[in-house]
Parts: sequence; C-alpha cells; structure tokens
Amino acid sequence: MGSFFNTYGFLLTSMVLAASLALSLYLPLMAGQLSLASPGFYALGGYIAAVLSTRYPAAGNTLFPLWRLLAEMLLAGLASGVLAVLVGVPALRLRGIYLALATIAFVEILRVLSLNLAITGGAVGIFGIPQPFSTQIGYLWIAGPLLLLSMLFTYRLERIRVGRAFVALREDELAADSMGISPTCYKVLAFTLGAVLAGVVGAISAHFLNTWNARQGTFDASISYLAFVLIGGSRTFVGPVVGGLVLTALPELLRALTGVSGLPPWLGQFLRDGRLIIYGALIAIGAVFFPQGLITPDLLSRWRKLQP
Amino acid sequence: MNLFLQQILNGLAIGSLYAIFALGYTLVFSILRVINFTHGALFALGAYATYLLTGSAVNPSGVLASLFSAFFGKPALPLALPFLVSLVLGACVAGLAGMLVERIAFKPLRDRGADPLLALVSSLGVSIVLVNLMQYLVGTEIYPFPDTVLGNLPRAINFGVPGKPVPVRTVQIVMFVVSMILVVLLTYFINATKTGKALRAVAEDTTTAYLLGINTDRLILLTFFLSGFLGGVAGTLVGLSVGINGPYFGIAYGLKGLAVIVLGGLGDIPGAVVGGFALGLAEAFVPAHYVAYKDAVAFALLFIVLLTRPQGLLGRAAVQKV
Amino acid sequence: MRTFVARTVPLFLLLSLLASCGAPTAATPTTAPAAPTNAAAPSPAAPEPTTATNASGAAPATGDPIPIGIAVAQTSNVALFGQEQVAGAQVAEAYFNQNGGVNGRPIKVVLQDTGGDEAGTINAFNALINNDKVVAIVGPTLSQQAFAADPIADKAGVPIIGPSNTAKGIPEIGDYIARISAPVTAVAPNAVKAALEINPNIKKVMVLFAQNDAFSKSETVVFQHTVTDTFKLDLIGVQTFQTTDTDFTTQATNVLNAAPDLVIISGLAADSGNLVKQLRDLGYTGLIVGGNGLNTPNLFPVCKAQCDGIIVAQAYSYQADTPINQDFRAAFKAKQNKEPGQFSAQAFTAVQVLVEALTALDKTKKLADMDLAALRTALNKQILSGTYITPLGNISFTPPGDINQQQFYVARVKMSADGSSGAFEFIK
Amino acid sequence: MTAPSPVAAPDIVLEARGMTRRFGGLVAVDNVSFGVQRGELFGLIGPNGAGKTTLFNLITGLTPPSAGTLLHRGQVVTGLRPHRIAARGIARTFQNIRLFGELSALQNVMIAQHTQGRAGMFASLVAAPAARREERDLRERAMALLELVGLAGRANAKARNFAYGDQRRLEIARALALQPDLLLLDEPAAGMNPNEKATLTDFIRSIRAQFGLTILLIEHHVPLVMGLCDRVAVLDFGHLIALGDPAQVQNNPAVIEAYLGE
Repeated sequence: MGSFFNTYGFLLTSMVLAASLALSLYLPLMAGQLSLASPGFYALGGYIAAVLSTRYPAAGNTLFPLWRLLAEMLLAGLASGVLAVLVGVPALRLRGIYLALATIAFVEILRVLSLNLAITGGAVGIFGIPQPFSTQIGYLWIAGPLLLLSMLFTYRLERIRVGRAFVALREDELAADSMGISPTCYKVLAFTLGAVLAGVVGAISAHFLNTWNARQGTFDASISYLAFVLIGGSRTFVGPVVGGLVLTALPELLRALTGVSGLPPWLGQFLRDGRLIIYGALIAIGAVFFPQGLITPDLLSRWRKLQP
Repeated sequence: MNLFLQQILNGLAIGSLYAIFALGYTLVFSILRVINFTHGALFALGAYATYLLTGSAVNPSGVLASLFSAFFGKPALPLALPFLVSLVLGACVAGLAGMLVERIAFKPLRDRGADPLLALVSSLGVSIVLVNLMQYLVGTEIYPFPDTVLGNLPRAINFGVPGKPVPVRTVQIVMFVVSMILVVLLTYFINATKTGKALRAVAEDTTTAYLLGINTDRLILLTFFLSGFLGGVAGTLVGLSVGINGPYFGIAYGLKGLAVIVLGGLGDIPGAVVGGFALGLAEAFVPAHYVAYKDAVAFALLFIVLLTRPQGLLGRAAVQKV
Repeated sequence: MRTFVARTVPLFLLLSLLASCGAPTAATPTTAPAAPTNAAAPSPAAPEPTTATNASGAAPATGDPIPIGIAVAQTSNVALFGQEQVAGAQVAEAYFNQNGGVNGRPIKVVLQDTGGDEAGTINAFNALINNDKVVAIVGPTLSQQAFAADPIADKAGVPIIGPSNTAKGIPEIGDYIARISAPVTAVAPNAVKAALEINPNIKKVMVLFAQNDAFSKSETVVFQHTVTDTFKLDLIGVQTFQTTDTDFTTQATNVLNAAPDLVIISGLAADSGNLVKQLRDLGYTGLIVGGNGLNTPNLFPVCKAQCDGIIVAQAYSYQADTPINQDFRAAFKAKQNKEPGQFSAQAFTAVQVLVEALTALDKTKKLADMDLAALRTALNKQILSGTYITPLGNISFTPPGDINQQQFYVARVKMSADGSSGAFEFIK
Repeated sequence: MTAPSPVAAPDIVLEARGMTRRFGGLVAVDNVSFGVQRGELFGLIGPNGAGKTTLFNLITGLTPPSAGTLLHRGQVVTGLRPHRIAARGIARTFQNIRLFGELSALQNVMIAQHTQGRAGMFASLVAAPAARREERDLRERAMALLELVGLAGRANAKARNFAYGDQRRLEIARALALQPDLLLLDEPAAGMNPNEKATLTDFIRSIRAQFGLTILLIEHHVPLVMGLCDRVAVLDFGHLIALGDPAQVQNNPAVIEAYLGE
C-alpha cells in the first residue's frame, strides 16, 4: 500500500486538482457561459504562490507552514476574483463560442505576459518552491477538502436562489432577464466563482509541481478542461468531477497497462508508443457515444431510485 | 519609407498564409457553426503527404522508414512526382482525411443532435490521434523540401531601388501568389457554380437548404474536403518556407487561425482573407523592441474586435429574435 | 432501460479499469524485466531500509539486468530532442552490454515518456522509481521539467543525471541531482575568437536570441559580454525571437538595415535554422556564430546549403578522436544512419557514467548484496566521486553535481553543394 | 386616438407616449400612445405583424425603443434593462412559450421569485435558519401558484414534457410568481379549444381579482378579447388605429378595414 501511494500519490492528487479545475469551468457553464479562462486564473494563482513562497522563504529547513499556503490560496482566490470581474464585465456580453474565443485570447495574453515579465522568471519560470508536505500524497490533505468543499458548494448552489438564477440564464437568458434576474450580474458572478476556484487550485499546484512557468495554463489546458466537463457531463456537477478524475488518470492508466505481464510484445509496444493515440481515440469515442457526458442528471436520479 | 514598404510586404506575405489557413477553418464553421480542431493536424498531414509523394526519404525514428525499407528497399515511396503534382495530391490526402474526420467526429454528433460544443471535444480527440499517429509514422525530425522545388528562381526579389533594397523571399512571393489563386478559385466556386451556391444556401440555413432538396450531407462532406485541401496546401507552403517542423507544427497555426477567423467574422469567407492580412500586417508592424510580444498581438486584436465588433471586421450585426 | 445499460456498462468498465490501476505494482512490467526482488518491499523513500526482505535470501541471479531509467520526452513537441536522447541511450545499452556490462551483469534501459509537461515528468519519474525499481534515472529533457520532477527523485534517494538541463540551479536541487550538460558559457568566447580569426575586420556585431528558451537566454549574456568586454567590438543591436517562431522577416530586415559584420544567434535548431535561412535569403553575407543550441545535425535540413559556414560553439563534437567517441559514433551511425548529435551523445554519456559507477561500486561491494535504497545511495556517491572518459571528453562532477567538462569545441558547418548533407568541421 | 395627457394620472399604471421602434427601414411600432388604468383588463389586437409583440418587448425592455417614453406608475422606465422592469412589477408571458424546459415546473416558478429573495448567498449556502425559512416560504408560495393553475401534481416534472396548454398555464404561474402589479399576456389562448378558452377567460378574471392585477393582453381571437377586456387597442402596421371599449372598437371602420383587408 505504501508503494502504491508512492507511485500514485502524485497522480491521485493531480486527479483531484483536475476535478477542481473542471468544476471551475463548470461554474460559469452553469450560467450558460462557455468560458475557457480557467487556465489563465490557474496560472495567476500559481504565480502568486510561487513568487510569495520563494521570495519570502520560511525560516529554517522545515516544511513550509501550512497557514502560509492557506494564506496564498486566499490571496490567489482574491486576485483571481478581482481580475475576473475586470475581464468578465466587458467579456461576458459575448455569447457562446465568441465568449470562448475571447477567454482563450485572455489566457494567451496572460501567457505571453508571464513569458516576458521579470517577476515571473521569464522562460525558466520560478523553481525551488517550498514544500508544505513531505510527500506528494500529503497534498491530498489540502486538495481533497478543497474538492469536497467545492462539490458541496456547487451542490448547495444548485439548490438556492443564486444557483437557480444561474440555471435560468443557461436555459433562456431572455426569459430569465424578464423574470428579474440581471444577466450581467449573475454571469459575472458565475465567472468569478470559477476564476476564484481556478486561482486557488493554481496556488496549490505551484507547490505541488515544485516549479511554475509560462507553460502552465495554456490553450491546451483550456481544451483539456473543456473535455473534462463535456466528457464527464455538463448538466450536473458530478460530471466534471468524474471527467477530471477519469481523463487525468487515463494516460497513466495506459502507461501502467504497458507494464502488465502477459501482454503480447507487440501490444505492449503499441500501448507504449501509441499511448496518446489511444488517449485521443478514447476522448473522441467518449464524445461521440456519450453526447450528454458520462454522468447525466437522469442517470443520477435513476441511481438514487435504485437505492432502497 | 523603405522600412515601411518592407513591413507592408512582410505583412502581406505572412498574412496570405494566415488567410488560406483560416479559409479552411472558416469554411467548416460557416456550414456547421462549429470549430474543427483537427485543422492544424490536417495542415501538417498535407505537408507530410506532399513530402512523401515527392519521393523524399523519412527518418528511421518513425515506423514508416522500416515499412518502406521492407517494401521498396529504401525509406521512401518509389515515386518522384514533380512538386506541383505532389502539392495537389498531398492537399487531396489532407482533404480526404478531412472527410474522414467529418464522418468520425462530426456526423455521429449531428445525427444524435448533440450539443455542437461537443464537436470541439470529439475533434480534439481525433486531432490528438492524428498528431501522434504522424509522429509514430515519421518521427519528429524536421523534414525539408528540396531547394530545387523553386527551380532557378533567385532566393529573394528586390522591391526597392538599387542601393536601397527591399528584399522579399521568393518563397513568400510564391506563398502569396498560390494563396491568392486559391482565394480567387474558391470565391469563383462559391459564387458562380451551382454546388457553390448550394453551399452558401446550407451556410445560410441548413433546414431550408434541406427542404429545398439540397443534399446537405454530401455538401458537408465536400466542405470538409475543401477545408482539408486548403489546410494541406497551407501546410505544404509553410513546409516549403521553413521546413516541416514535426507533427505539432500545425497546432500553433491552429490557435492563430482562430484569431484570424474571428477578426474576419466567424464563417465569413472574404472576412477570413481580410482577417489574415490584418493580422499579418499588424504583426509586421510590431516594433523590433517589442517583438517578444508579437504573439500577443493576435489575441489582443481578437479581444478588442470581439468586444467592439463581435460580428467581425466585415460582418453586419445580427438581430436577435425574441 | 436499454440505454441505461448501454451507458452504465462502459462506465463501469472504465471505472474498473481505473480501479485495476491500483494493482500494477504487483505486476512485473514486461518492459522492465525482473527488478531486483530483494528491493521490492521497502519504500525507497524510507530513510533506512526496513527488514521486510532478506537481502541474501533472494539475491538476483547473475545475468539479471540492472534497470536504468530513461525519462525523456517521447511525445509532444519536445520529442524532437527526446527522440535523440532515446537513440543515444539505446546505443549505450547495446554497447555496454556487449562490453561486459557491469562486471558481467547486463544493464537494461527502461523508457518512460515524460511528454512535454511537468506533471507527465513527475508521473514518469514515479513509475520508474516505484514500479520499475530503477537504480538511477537519466532525464528529463527540459530544465522546467527537471525543476518539477528532480526534487521528487531527490527525496526518494534516486540518483538523477540530467542529460540536457542547462538552467541555473539544477544541481543545487539536491544531493542526488547531477547533470552532464554544461552551461557551455566557456565556449562562447572561443567561437567569437574563431570568427575574428576568419575575418579580423569585424567591428559591428548583432546578437539574436530565443527569448523563451532558458539556455539561450543565459548564453546570449555571455556572448554579449564577450563582444563588448573581451573583444571590445561594437554591439549594434540585440533582438529576440521565440523558439516557436517560423517567420523571421522582421528580425532579418532589422539585421540587414543595421549591416553588421557578425551575427550571433542563440536558439534551438529549428528556429535558428530558419533564421539563418531567411537572413541568407534576404542577402546577409557576413559571418554567423551560433550558440550550443545549433550544435545538432537537425540544423542541416532547415537551412540546408545556407547553413554553410556557421561557426558553432560545441559541448560535443562527433569528430573528437577519443576511442570511446569513435566507438559511440560508429555504433550510432550503424543504428541511426546519421552522425550523432549532442543530445544523443549526452544521453549516451549519462548511461556510461552510470555503468562505470555501478562497475566501480560492484568491485567494492557486490551490488546484489545491497537493497535498492542502499544501492541508490551508494551509487550516487560513486557517481560524484568518479572521473569518466566519455564522448564528451574527460568529465567529473563538482560536489553539488554539476559537470566538470574540459573539452569544448568550435566547429564550422560544411554543407554539400545541394544542401542535402552536412558536417561540423573542427576549428579547435 | 387619445392624445397623451400632459401628466400621468395617479391611477394610470402604464403609460406609453409616442413609442416608436424601427428595424432598419421597417417601422414596427409607430408613435403609439396610450394609458392603462389600474385594475383594467386592456386588450391589444391587430392583424399579424401589426407590432403587438414588439410593443410588449418595448414595455418589458427586451427591445429598446427608437423614440418615445414609457411610464410605470408615473415614473419613466424607458431604457431600463428587462430585469429592472421585471423587478418593478411588470411580468409577462411569451407568445412562443419560453419556459426553462430542462427544469421542473416548481423550479420554473421559483426562478421567478428571484427578486423576493433576501437571504445572502453565504447564508443560503450554509442553510442558515433564516435562509432556510425563506426558502421554505418561497417553495410554499410557488406550490400555491402551481395549485392555482392546476399543476401542483406535476411540480417536479420537466417543463418541456408538459402539454401545450399546461405550458401556457405554467408560464402564467411563473409570471405571477414575480408578484407583479402589471401582467402582460402574449396570446394566452393560442392553440386552445373553445372549452379551454372559456376556462381561461374565467381564470384571467379571477387572478385579476385575487392579485389586484392590471392586465395587458394580446390576443388573436377577437371574440375572446371583446368578451373579456374593459378596453381594447387596435394596432395595424405599427399604428394605433383605434382605442376604446369593445363595442366602440368593433364598429370602428378603420378596424373593420384592417381586418377585412388582411
């Protein structure tokens, strides 16, 4: 068991972080806003944590104090929230694919900036980020509760007034507007909630990855997170969580499969060299055969009915 | 003045390339209202296909080298087609691959009436498959086209007066000319042929076009062929200019292509050309001191255009129906 | 109901697949045959070996290969470099096994793909350390990846040899981290000197560098100092580009307008090659000095005949006439049908260092008698204390683990007339 | 045609002064002025394309007017965003039913109670006692509205699975959930059989009495309007061609011509 956690501690934690990132994309989507800006806020949060913890290292050779990590997460969330409001107010006038493209532009602009600024360490980025935990699985103590809290938050959100306003906007913006729901206000709110979550995850990830640079939070990441949400299912918060967990594990699962004994050599060879070919094929198959995503509200309610 | 002229010419050359890359992108969008993420991969595929058809050799890091060696006795196809023929055939390969992509990643979703967004994900999956398949087959080395392709043309042509040169690389002029020919042909096809008009009808309104008895399904296939074909030509032209820089080399264009088609207005064919030139020129005029920010220009432009004119530089605002 | 089943069954399949990934530690990887069984149980991260298994009781038979991990980028756009490293490591595996391996026991290189990102590198490292039970790891390809994954190996007590991580601060990550890729700043002055010997009239110099590449960024600083301080030349301009750029018309136009006598480029093969090509196309005829990033045959297909005459600062030259290099070069050519580049040579060297350190260690205490954690620690000490005669020349390590490399080279690119083949010709 | 009064009388709930809307070259609503009295059932009729729905969109802020002023309870509301207008107590239904189809009937109604919620987001998230009480109250009131339109039994069914007539009634329940003083009904009887229409007429009268509503109603079916409304306005090609009690309007030659000419 110890060996299992040594090997897969990192993967388990990345899966949990990916699930949180998927939720950060799901939150604006709840209000019908296809925003791909999460990687931008994720990068911002990471830089905040990386800069703070490397410029002001903890005294002594001990673990990085946990309260400082929490403070960084708070700050990352705040900064992402403020930036989200500034970007969101003009950008969220756009709809559908146009909003997606504008948010991609936002992510790319942030990337080019972080590549050129002195404080972000340019191309090399920031490294030697202090560790608050002695093992990688230790990060689950912070990533796990964050995911659970976010899930609980989203679960509750779907059942209160604000969440109903989000869903109303997703279903029919005009009708929602006519029912007294301010589209701008709630769209920006949903966008900001997602941004805050992404920023917080970024702050954890910077420590978790030991290093942070301009290659974190790119266009590719935007599309991966979208895949998490759409493959998992975009109609209930369980979907993105499952999508994030499964799709992050998948490449490593394929890696592990190459090591399974008893495979014909050619198959082992193909599994190794063609790992990403299979990964891509599974994403395409997932999208085509589960157009509603793996997890749908109907599925959940049926599961609920199966319970005694 | 010379510098200004130089920058204009540089901008036009690079812009023409953005334009034909974006044309393929925008064609699919105009019909299906979705973005085809495999376009960057088809771009690379077209370049590789052309390369192989000219009978050039592949490196042993891909499995194709050993396959070819086993069958043909050398790590190349037993062909040596002239470059122009290879260009057209290579682009056709990319076009056919485009049709395959439509059948695998788009049609099943359409048939199920799925969220159009999902096509982003399914085509992303196919794009990952394509890129990694190419790497599996040919490796990641840089493949150049032979210098002889351009014949005896000089390497650069001077547009300035003697003593004050304004040189432009011949390859870029070729790129510009070929792109413009394609734009003209495509414009003619869409505006003057029956199929082209049917295509436009489908772009305007799929349901009406269907009711008018237009075979939508076949037209969509045709669109994907044309789109892949244009992407393949663009890929080969870039390969000609800078070498085929690994299977991933189309991806960077994919992202910029997005910026171009938004600048021009999504799904707007003349707009894609205008957008391509606008971006090429904007990038050419980035001062040398800020060249590090050149990549941000496309996206800053995109952001501004989206916020001020979401219908694109040329488009008219759509009226929302209540 | 049917759709329910249709949806749920694949889902459960996926989930059970996921669950089954919990067990692969039990399975013996076919790619990494039989790791030393006595080392299976104790956690390598544990500060002292536990007594779960008896070292002498389950000693591996002689002939069981010793697994050495290779964690480089085999996919993503970094794979251009990773592929060369894999080739170098595989040549090393065959070569050293043929020559007796580690006192008669063969080695086995175990490949794990890092992809182009940090998370993939950490996953690859974890798989090598815990599943494949390698004694040491050669990798990763990029410095940024090293910053992410090396601390993990260091904590686990697994020796790392970075084959191509040139950024500042890599050996300082920890005791177990060493590298054989020198920040070739020592060679930069030599390259400029070589240019001055070819053309003593050089006055105006223009410098270009890839601004998003860590190595190029530090290299260009050395070049600029050399130009202004050592040789008192006139630095008339510094321009940047990106390794992802393909169009360099803007930069080339600026160069032509400034009309320098010498252009110095720090970048990687594809971008620098295109930069050279476009400079030449547009009519630049002066000398070009290239940094260490241009020291690869991958440059040749990009600028072809126009590569001719580039003066390149080399950390490795396949023309070095040491016996080990001649052997390596011959073996590489036989397998890959081309001259080896620096990335391949560095990967080969990294494996060589491990083989020789293991051999030396085995002479003092039988490897089979040590459990994996102890072996890794002892191996790390041995690596740092030895000196090695390698294709890179005679090398040793500084206490933090940086390379001491004596030989650097300056070469001039010589291309065939049609540009189809090329070579680096020694200058000194 | 009534000239706009210089000052809005206190018992006038809604007053339009010279409302005009152009789309490109087309004038959909042309200089239309009228006032609606408190408690009145005011009918709006006219041939297809006369600009009735556009007028509704102008009143509810979905379409900004090209010219003209709109007053609600004596205050200018022209140019306000739709949610502001809704928050003032102007609720509407849509000609092409715009329910939140994927959501349950109950959720549809509760969404329209948006402006009545007072509990903060945090209090609601952690289900603080006050927030929970408020949520329960809203739910009860929403159920009461569903009861009123006869859909309480299917509160948890998805709106898009409802029959056409039920969807119309659900839309009315949703509009009532806003607690409006002015209710705009856009062709509430469309697609109903005569029996249902009679029931609907009674229903509209009863909700007016029960909630003290002023109702503005677009209806294609002229007899229904004539039987139900206190006053009727007739639009034709964007012009207000007649306004008065049903008997007057029915005998207005311009109206007869507009309808015959259709």
